[in-house]
Amino acid sequence: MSLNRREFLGATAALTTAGALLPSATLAADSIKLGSILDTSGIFDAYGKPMDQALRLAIGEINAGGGLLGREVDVLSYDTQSDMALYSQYAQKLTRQDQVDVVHGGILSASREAIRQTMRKSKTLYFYNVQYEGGVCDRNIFVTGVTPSQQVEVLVPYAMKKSGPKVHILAADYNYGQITARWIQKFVEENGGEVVATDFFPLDVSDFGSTITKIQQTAPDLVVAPLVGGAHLSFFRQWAAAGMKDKIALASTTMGVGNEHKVLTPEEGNGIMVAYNYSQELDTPENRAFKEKWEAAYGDTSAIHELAVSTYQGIMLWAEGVKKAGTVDRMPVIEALETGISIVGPAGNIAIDPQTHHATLDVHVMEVENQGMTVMETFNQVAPVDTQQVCNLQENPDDNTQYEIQI
Amino acid sequence: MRRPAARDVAGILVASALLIAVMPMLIGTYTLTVLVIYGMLGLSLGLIWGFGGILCFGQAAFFGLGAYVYAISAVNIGESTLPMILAVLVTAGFAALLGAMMFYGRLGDVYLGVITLVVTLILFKFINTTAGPQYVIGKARLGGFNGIPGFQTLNVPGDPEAYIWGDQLFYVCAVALVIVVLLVTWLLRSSFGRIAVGIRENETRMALMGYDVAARKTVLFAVGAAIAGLAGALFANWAEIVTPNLFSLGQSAEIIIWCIVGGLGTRLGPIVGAAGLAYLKFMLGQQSMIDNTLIMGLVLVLFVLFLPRGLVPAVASLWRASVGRGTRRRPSRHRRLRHG
Amino acid sequence: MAETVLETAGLTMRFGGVTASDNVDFKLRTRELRCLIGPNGAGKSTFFKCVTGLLTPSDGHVFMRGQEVTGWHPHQVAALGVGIKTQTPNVLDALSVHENIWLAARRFFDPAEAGARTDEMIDRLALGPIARAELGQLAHGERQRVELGLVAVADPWLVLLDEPAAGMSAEDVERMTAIIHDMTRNAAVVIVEHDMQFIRSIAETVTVFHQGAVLMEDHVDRVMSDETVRRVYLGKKA
Amino acid sequence: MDLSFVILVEMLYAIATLVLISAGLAVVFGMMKVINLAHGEFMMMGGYATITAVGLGVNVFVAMLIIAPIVVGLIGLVVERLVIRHLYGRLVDTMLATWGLSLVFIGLATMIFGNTTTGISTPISGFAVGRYQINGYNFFIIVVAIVLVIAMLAVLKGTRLGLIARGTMQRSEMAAALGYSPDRIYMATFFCGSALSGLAGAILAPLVGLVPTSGGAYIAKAFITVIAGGPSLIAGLVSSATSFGVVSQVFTFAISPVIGDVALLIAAVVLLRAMPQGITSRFFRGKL
Repeated sequence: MSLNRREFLGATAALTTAGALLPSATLAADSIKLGSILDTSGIFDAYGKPMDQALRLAIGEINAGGGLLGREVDVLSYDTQSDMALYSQYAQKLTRQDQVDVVHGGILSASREAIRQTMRKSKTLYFYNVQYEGGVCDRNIFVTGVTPSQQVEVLVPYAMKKSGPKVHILAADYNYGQITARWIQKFVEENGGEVVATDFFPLDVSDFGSTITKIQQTAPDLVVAPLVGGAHLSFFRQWAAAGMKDKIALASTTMGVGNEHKVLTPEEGNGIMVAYNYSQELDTPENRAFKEKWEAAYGDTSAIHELAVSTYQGIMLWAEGVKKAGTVDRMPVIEALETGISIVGPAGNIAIDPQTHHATLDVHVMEVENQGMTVMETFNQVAPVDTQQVCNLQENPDDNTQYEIQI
Repeated sequence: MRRPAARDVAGILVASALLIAVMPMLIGTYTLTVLVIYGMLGLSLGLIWGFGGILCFGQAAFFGLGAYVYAISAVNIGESTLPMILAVLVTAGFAALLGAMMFYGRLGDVYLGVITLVVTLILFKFINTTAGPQYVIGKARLGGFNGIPGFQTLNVPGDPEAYIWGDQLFYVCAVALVIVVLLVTWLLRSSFGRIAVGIRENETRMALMGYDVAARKTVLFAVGAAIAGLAGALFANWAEIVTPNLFSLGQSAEIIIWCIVGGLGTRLGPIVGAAGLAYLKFMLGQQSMIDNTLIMGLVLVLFVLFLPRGLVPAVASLWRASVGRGTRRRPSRHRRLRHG
Repeated sequence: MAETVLETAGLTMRFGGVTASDNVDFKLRTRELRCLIGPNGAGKSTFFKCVTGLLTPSDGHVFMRGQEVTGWHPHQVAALGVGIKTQTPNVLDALSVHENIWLAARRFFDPAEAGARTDEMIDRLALGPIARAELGQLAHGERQRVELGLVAVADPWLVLLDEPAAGMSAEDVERMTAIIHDMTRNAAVVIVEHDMQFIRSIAETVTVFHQGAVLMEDHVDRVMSDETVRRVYLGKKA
Repeated sequence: MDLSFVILVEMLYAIATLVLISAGLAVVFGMMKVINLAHGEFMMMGGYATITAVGLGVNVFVAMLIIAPIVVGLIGLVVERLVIRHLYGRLVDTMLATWGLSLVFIGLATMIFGNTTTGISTPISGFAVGRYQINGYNFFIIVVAIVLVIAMLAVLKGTRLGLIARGTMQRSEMAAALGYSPDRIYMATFFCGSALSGLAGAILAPLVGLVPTSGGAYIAKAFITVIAGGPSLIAGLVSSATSFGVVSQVFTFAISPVIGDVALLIAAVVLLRAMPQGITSRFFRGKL
């Protein structure tokens, strides 16, 4: 459990590359500049570090293949240290001083909202490669992560079929959790079930003893728990410790996004039902190739998670758009992407939905098994129906809102 | 402090004019703006702690409150002038209530620390739980953990379309800081300021002289909070989003660290400490070798151990020693130690 | 009969099971100088603290110039025009002599007037050479003198001094005696003291405390020759 | 019936947790008048020590009850020698320095263990009370807290060490008069305090997902509990942990965990306003 030598070297290498890249004068005049803005330290770095690795892997691959349009792609990356104020600062730096051609990054919704307007004002194309609550409607942004409806639509019927109609929801008390809880409610009811209770927990709650007692009072057949972060991981642990695991079924739309299932022991994690775009256990040639490349670059594939793969796919989608547009200029690239460009990534086929700038992708219903996620059922090309309800960029190209989707 | 007032004011004006002219050539104005705002926030604690002896563990509460009040009222009003004023007034009013409760209760320093800390935590926890649609003030959704984005930012008073942003925002913030520094200077030179310093030195004596210590501490506390509130409102304009993190204990900790590093009992110290450390943090974000929290922590420990007076007083006495001029005034050593 | 400036009626202070001040009735006329004596633990200081508002009495009443001030805060008592010096030196260590006295004067006068009175007081106390020195650097006697100065500068009509002579040199004591006599021209003065030498040199009427209560109250000479007082003192002091 | 029993256990568990997380801080504050704001990080390190030891194949109870306290105690010893001892008698400075240390420890833990959530599973399984399942580990925590309080009482009352400790608590010169160097006693106290923090962190580790910043969640609660307890070490600790534990659990069950937390904080403000010197300045005076 000490600082892994390879990580150390990796960090040093990253530092030297970043160091070499920093003074913008040294950049080759004709290189394409890609800005990256991620929390690679601080409390969100479990999400951010693998995303950063995925981003560098993708760019390395592009450059090894001769770059884009014959030009090298250079990465300018900033660590926001899990501090929202630094997002604004680095966003300004990327757009004004570095004048990058595209920015990939942002993890929390708050961080995305902190920089989205800066990107829009400065006319810098922006990719947000994270699973989030949905509803952002802005022609300048592309979102390659899954949204709640995409997960819930397939997860809830599966989980209810396996357990029963009475559902208790435990959600993280912020935007994502609130919205996801409403989607869960909708799909539970559509599938003939009943939500017996919904509880919200701020992200720093780590004692769920009383909650577990409460759940037993409502006696549901299924608990759906879109809980987020380190503190909330305690729930899954305390749930198992109380001996509840074999009594009431458990599903989640978030557990595993940051590889949380690898922290839980098999006894604690096994059987939890989830739905994502990616799983390390996906048995496809693309995923095998991706894992090999990752292993060659970083030595160990255990860090790969949903968000890392989203980032990788986001870069590849952007690269595809640039190729199609024949330029890195913002509008032609947006228009190219709006033709419904798609790629086949480690998680399968992923296409840009022209109406919302979100992604149509494969969603897999999985069960946690021995610290891995075993695919139980796959739904191909699920559209982001939640955002589609509120957002139509083809009709309103000037829209610039994050809608709260009313259900 | 007994230098002639005119010289003091002239010095401040010349130095700040120079800095405002030169700094944008060295650092981007966008980053400079936040350094100026943090400087103001540092000064707000420096005033009540360094000159009033009130160690507030929750200065971030006032910073966050200022930012939230601004954001909420800006969403509702759609123009920035009144929200700026509200941000200052509401924060000051809140601090006055809190201060009156604490100071009339004759709480000791440590207890004061606990209460300010707890109030910050309550605000932080409360704001964090407001993600649901039921938490609305007028047209403004509180937004919980994600905060409030997309409010009206600073505009020319009366003209909501004439945004003040970018370089202009920097100049507005810089001038605001200069005005605050001048106000603080005036305050410290006035009877009120001299009495505040007296209270810092010995509360009992000041009470026995007939001064209502609790009332005066409350007022000073509110003044400090008002400055923090103004800094918060400016920050909201700069970041264009407010999040509960503004209330976090980490933020409070940073403000205290700025004051210690810069130097208590001076006006310049907390400003220099704030701007310097915030810039250091910004620079550290561009490397990934050493964890930044570690560096901030080390800085604090080393300063407490080896330079408890802070940078500015230390440099000032070095300067005096090397130049060998000026009055031989004993620098007030370890001032805050007495408040244990 | 001159006006009564300070009066207590049945003043009682209990700490847990201990009665430190027991049903004390006390009267002080204007411009009177009164010493409170008694062995350690006799309740002098408790009485003093109850009068000045540093403690809130458990029972009984305190009146100043006929106004009830029971349970007032020290600053309210002081604001009436009462000068108070506590047992341990209470000065502003990091500030200069001038600033110390000025702050006391400023409470009752505008800044200019306060400045003038401060300069005058510094002259009267012969503190001129050290007027700009910080209190923290001064000798004990000098600090005591400054504290007297900041009590006197506010022109009080009632002065309460707790052990002003403690730890002072003979020369300092002499100077202080002069200052106190000076004060009595305008003010009634109460001195809590157990230095008999000093009391003999300054006092006329003396109130003797014993076990929280007033044992006797009489002219200093008669008190000093009283058998009971001697026994109480010697018995305790030995 | 079952439900009320379950709620009673939850309440005892909440009190026991507060006692555990505050004990280390209380010892150091009560004896040395030092507020160790790195207390939460000491707990965090106790957690990591346990997880690392378990990862190396050590029995989980040995890791929690023996290894973690010793490791964290030793870290505390180093901290005391390097930093704290230069700052005795300067309460505010020690708070600031230990705050700095807490950041250093967070940074170090991040560099060594990374920011990924880790943890170990609970070593005691749950069991049923009527219709309800109870976390068996809760009982373990309650028992440890009771044993801890009794042990502290026994040491302070019954041993020579306790006598010296009590003497030092009253006046620091006392130890010198008894022929012990206060320096040594402070060192030993800080070791014990740190070890207790480590123990608390270790015992709570199986219930939570551990990250380097985990300590922050505890320090505020511990700080409030200790300060509200007032001058008596054990009576203060137990009485304020009980008041806060009951208040927070009542509101947690009635409304939600967040309201429970907020109720605890508001109770602290009210309590300190009513009794500015803490509970034991008014009640249980003169008790340990």
